[in-house]
Amino acid sequence: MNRSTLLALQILVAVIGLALWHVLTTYPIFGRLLLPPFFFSNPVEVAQQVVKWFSTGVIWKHLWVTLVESVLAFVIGSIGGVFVGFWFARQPRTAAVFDPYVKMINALPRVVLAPIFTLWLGLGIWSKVALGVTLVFFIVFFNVYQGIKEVSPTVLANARMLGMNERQLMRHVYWPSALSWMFSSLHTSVGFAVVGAVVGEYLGAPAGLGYLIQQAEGVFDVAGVFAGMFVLAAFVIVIDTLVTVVERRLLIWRPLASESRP
Amino acid sequence: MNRSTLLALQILVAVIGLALWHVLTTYPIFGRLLLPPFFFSNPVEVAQQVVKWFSTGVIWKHLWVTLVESVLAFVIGSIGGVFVGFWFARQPRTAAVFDPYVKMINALPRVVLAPIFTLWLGLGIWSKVALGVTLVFFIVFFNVYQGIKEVSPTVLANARMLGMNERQLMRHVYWPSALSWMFSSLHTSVGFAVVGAVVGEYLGAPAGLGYLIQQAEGVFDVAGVFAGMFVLAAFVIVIDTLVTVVERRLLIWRPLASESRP
Amino acid sequence: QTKITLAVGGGACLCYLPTMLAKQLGEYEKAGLNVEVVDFKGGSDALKAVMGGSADVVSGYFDHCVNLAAKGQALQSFVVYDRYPGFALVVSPKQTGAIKTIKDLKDKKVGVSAPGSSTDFFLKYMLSKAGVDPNSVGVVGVGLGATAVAAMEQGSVDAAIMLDPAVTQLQGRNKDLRILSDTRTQKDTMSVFGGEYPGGALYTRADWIASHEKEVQAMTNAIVNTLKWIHAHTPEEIAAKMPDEYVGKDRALYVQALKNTLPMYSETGRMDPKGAQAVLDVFSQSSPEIKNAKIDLSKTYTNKYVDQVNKRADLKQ
Amino acid sequence: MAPEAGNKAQAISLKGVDVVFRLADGGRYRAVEKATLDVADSEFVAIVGPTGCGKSTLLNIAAGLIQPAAGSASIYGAPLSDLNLQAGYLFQADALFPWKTALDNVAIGLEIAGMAPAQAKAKSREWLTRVGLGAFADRYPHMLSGGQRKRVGLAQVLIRDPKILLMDEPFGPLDAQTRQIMGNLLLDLWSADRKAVLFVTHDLEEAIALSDRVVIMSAGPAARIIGDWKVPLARPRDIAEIKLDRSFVELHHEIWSKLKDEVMKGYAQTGGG
Amino acid sequence: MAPEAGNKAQAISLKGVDVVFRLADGGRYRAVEKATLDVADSEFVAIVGPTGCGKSTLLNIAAGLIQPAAGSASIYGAPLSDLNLQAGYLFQADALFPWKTALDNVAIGLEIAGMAPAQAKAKSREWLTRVGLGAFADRYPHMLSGGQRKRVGLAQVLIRDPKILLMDEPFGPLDAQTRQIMGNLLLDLWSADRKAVLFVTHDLEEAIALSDRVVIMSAGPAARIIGDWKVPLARPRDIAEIKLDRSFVELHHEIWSKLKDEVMKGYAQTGGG
Ligand SMILES: Nc1ncnc2c1ncn2[C@@H]1O[C@H](COP(=O)(O)OP(=O)(O)OP(=O)(O)O)[C@@H](O)[C@H]1O
Ligand SMILES: Nc1ncnc2c1ncn2[C@@H]1O[C@H](COP(=O)(O)OP(=O)(O)OP(=O)(O)O)[C@@H](O)[C@H]1O
Ligand SMILES: [Mg+2]
Ligand SMILES: [Mg+2]
Repeated sequence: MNRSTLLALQILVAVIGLALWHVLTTYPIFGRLLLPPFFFSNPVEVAQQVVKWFSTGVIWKHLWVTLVESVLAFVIGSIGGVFVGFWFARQPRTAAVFDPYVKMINALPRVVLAPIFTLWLGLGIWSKVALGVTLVFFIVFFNVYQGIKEVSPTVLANARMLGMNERQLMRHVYWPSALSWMFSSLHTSVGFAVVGAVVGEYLGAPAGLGYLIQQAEGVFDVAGVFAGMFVLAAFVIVIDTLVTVVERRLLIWRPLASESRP
Repeated sequence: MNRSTLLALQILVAVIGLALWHVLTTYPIFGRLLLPPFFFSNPVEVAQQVVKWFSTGVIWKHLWVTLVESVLAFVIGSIGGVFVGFWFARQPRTAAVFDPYVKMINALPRVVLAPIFTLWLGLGIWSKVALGVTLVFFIVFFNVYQGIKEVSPTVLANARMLGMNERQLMRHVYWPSALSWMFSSLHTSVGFAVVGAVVGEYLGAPAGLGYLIQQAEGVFDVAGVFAGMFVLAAFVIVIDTLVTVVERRLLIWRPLASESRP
Repeated sequence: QTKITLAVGGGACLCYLPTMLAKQLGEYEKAGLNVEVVDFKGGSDALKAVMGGSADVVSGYFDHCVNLAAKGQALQSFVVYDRYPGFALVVSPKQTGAIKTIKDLKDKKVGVSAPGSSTDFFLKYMLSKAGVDPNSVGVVGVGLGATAVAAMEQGSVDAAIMLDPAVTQLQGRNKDLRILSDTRTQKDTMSVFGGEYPGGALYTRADWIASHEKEVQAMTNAIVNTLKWIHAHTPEEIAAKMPDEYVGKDRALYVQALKNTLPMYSETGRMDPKGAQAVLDVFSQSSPEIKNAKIDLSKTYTNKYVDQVNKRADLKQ
Repeated sequence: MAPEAGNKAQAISLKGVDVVFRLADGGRYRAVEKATLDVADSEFVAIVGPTGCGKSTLLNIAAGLIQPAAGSASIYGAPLSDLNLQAGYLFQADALFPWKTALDNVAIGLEIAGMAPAQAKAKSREWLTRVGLGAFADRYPHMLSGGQRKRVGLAQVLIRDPKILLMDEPFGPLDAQTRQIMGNLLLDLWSADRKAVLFVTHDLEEAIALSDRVVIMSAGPAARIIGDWKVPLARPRDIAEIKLDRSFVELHHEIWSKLKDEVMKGYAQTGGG
Repeated sequence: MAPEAGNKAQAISLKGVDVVFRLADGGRYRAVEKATLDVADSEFVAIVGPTGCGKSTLLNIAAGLIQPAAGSASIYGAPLSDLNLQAGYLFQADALFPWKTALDNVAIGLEIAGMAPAQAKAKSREWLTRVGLGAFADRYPHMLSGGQRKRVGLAQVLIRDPKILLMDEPFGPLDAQTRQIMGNLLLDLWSADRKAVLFVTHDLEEAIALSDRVVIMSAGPAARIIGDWKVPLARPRDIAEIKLDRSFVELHHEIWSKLKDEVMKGYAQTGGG
């Protein structure tokens, strides 16, 4: 499938989705609206809202705030997850001791922790970043941890026999071998970084897409809520594309599925 | 490290953690309390609260509700993630077309979707399950998808030459090969299933641990909030242990790290 | 100009309108303040931001001051802009026929914004006043916004305590909506509490007030002026002043809600001591902790700054 | 389905096959050029050639696992567009299922084809015994030695009794003695219901001892088939004895001298010094 | 650090080594029993034995990768408790780093030891040329043939110039001609600065042609070392020619007859039929 067919199909899906949405929010089926516009708005209004935000320019400030928060959450969370993942994988004793605590912390509802983040980090972007980090960190951590444990024993033995010390093993063996695990988790966590930032804003903030969404929700402006979510989603696609580009670059050594020789 | 040493060390960590918490919430350091009790309560009060809940028995009902929600979210989300992951991995065209949409949906802040879940599923357990599912699903999905793509090309070619059809490939090759990826994601998602359930309850529910926590929060009873989170965390450890048992059983074929021969 | 961070617990609620309006009217600036308004999901989150020192002043319900006094935290309100609480006890459209009085709520499910919140206490107070055992009623947290509307329309709850604009929103969608008690009005407030009942107020830590007299006075001036402005203008004029994100798409609805809510705004900003007592009564009703605490109500509010404004106004005249 | 074995079509027929690989830097590597090779039904053909010349690649083409850049492959007269499901392929690399025991690895081919598991297990136990691994049925692959894994792979392919056998250095990691036992096993099977066999090996003696024809390839890049000898030895053969036969020694010498040049050439071409 | 090579200690010394593996079902498998083997400094020892007898296991013991259940291993007189970092080990299975090109795979050993990357690359290019892969420097392992991968592995180990060489079927997937070239390469290196070499092969001729001593193992389970022959051939040798030497042929015959019995025994023991 070449690029333009793919794009055409993707657009087709979007068009069908939007059409369905429009129909279901506008025309009653079996006597009732399947998607009451009070809760689902409709594509036209949402589009108008988006256009308005961009044409008046109000959106930029909010988008920028959310962008900064998400990127920071993503970067800090991933780096943290990678480091701790590596550390745990290489220190099985430490890992065994702390394992239950890591899992406990992963289970804490972040929403409840929001006031504590505000206490420590103030009302600026950092408390939102912290919320995002607590989501991203665990996703990356668990994958990196597992990824390192999956290193081929033969390759590892070879590396050790070649005289690599722990640091060199990290760099030349564990890291490249865990990369595909890491990238898999990064695709998940791009989304979660944004969710963290937006939820943080939603819980209390002076600006950002989450703030916009909350305002809209407060006045029952569903179109605004959906518009906010769309902008958000579009924006995640952009970040994710960047991740994919880096991934392609770093994983160039793998056989492509199509040419994989037995 | 044998089992009892491990347990002893784990308990030691817990004791140190609790002691630190106690000291920092009780005795000022450099003239101020590092963890103001208004935000952090203190271990004694939290313990009292937990004991009270269990001795009066109020907790059971809430715990049960949350348990049911989390387990349902976990099971439905994982099964969904596994299926869609498989499907995408085996239908690269479909995957390419829907890829951006999946990523978009993953980036929607679930908290904002709560009214829609309420509308569709009411205030009972199902709206919480839905919230949990939207978290668990993506974590499992991305990992299973990647896991299937990582199947060794030689093993795959062998299986195809042995005459396996798509279904048999699933069962005998992709599934066992993706298992360690899946389990890695399950460890992450156990926590997220519970978070989903609790956040759902927190947004509107007649019962559950999230309800308890919110009630405590409403009257500024931090001890109650922390007690709720502790019960929650303990409870995640239990579910996670079950996952680990299943994992050990299913991955019995792998070389143990200790005995891995080159 | 001094920078003040003002934490609001859900700015979209009309009950907090004076805080935003003051900003729109430029009253804070006139008083020499640079106020940043930070919007929180709920009143208790806003309060925590102030307790933790990341915000300076809360714009929220006065009852938190009483609530925290029981916990030994000294919070003090210095200007009250809502004289009625603005809660409405609304019956789900699906139950309009079945539930006619508060008594009918026995053994039913009733929504509040969150368990443990002011709406929860208010509900329990109303129930016991009507002779219904509060424990016989299932309390469900449904939030204040669309979730609450969805729950009501779905019939997931049989009734709920709601605030504006949700009440008006629901009224707009269900013409014969039954409201059992509407404390947006003087009549119902009087009949429930026997006097005014302070809702939204500006409050903060007592020590902050003591050390920032100038700022507190300035904020008080701004709010009192805003209250005066409100009562001198029509809902349409007020709505015109509010920024789009607070008004939303449906301006007519907003104006309608504002019309319903207007009487609720205080004219003077003063705390009625009887109102403070009413708050204590409401909370004592269902919280033994508050009931048993020796709370000195007079410490939870001060009219000093409001009186100062009015005095100056008198002088000018 | 391809026409039945009865007709005159060749079991495997490669015509002017070119194989081109894409490299990571975007370049292309022409591994095999104009390879033409026919394997008649019930013929045993061995391929010998310098390392890296393209033997495995040819087998992959015959298996339908890779597609030629030019030329065509057909199986029993039918052009091969997808996998060649009439063939059993023993890969050069390790290809056992790591999550199955030796027994299950062998049984899987039968189970897939619909045999009842109990019966498949019983047959597979028989086969493990045949390849000398009766006592290792319950081992996972990582607990087996290199030669043991290869033999499990052998059993896995042979138990299915495919019409065409593609074998890539099947006896590489085995000792000389075991090699002979396995060779005889293979010959027995083959003579029982004359399959078509395409057999890659580095051991020229083995190639001659087992096969009807020995094909040799030139060194890559653009490796070609540069020699094709009929083996004039009578069947049935005993591998251990036949090496003393005069025509064996002659043929060996003839092929060897040709091959030797080729290797030296390849060594120079691919940058050896 | 172990004492220097100058003293009288053996380079590798295994004394009464037992190796026991735990099986998945909790059982135990005694692979090697009471193996005693000394490799003197600058000695070239080949191990031959039936498939699955425990040759790789012995190498793993000498490398310090697995610990014996009984007995002891020492390197230059120092007991081996951790990895044997004086040894270079060419594994039987594929052990290249899949994410590094052939060039980087070879260079890595030097870079680790602290050589400047540019210099390491230059030396590694030289080595690739020596093993006949000069033109494949930029290939990732999955783009190489089996024999090419093995040769990259060989260069990876040899470039580091370790004092002890452990080689597990290093020439297995190579054609006879390339085998000889590689064998000569190895002998050249070894005679330049007499390393201790422990060399596993299935090719008895190769074993004799290359080594000072040939050790043969019995079939498993509980394999033992059952024979140890000094090779009475003069050095330097040319591998291709030496096979015609009389003493070569005699020794070959002697070891072969012993080995043959052993394989047949092993075949019966491990459940062959
Ligand atoms: N995926 C690939 N990309 C690029 N080149 C490849 C790829 N696969 C194989 N080659 C090249 O094609 C040539 C033939 O490879 P092939 O594996 O067929 O060799 P072979 O004859 O089986 O060698 P050996 O005896 O070493 O197994 C080699 O030079 C190899 O480097
Ligand atoms: N991890 C393990 N668990 C159980 N048994 C094992 C394990 N590793 C090896 N073995 C057994 O130990 C024996 C010796 O194995 P080893 O790999 O040393 O054989 P080898 O002599 O190298 O054989 P080959 O020539 O086939 O490579 C074999 O029977 C094998 O099945
Ligand atoms: Mg090959
Ligand atoms: Mg071996």
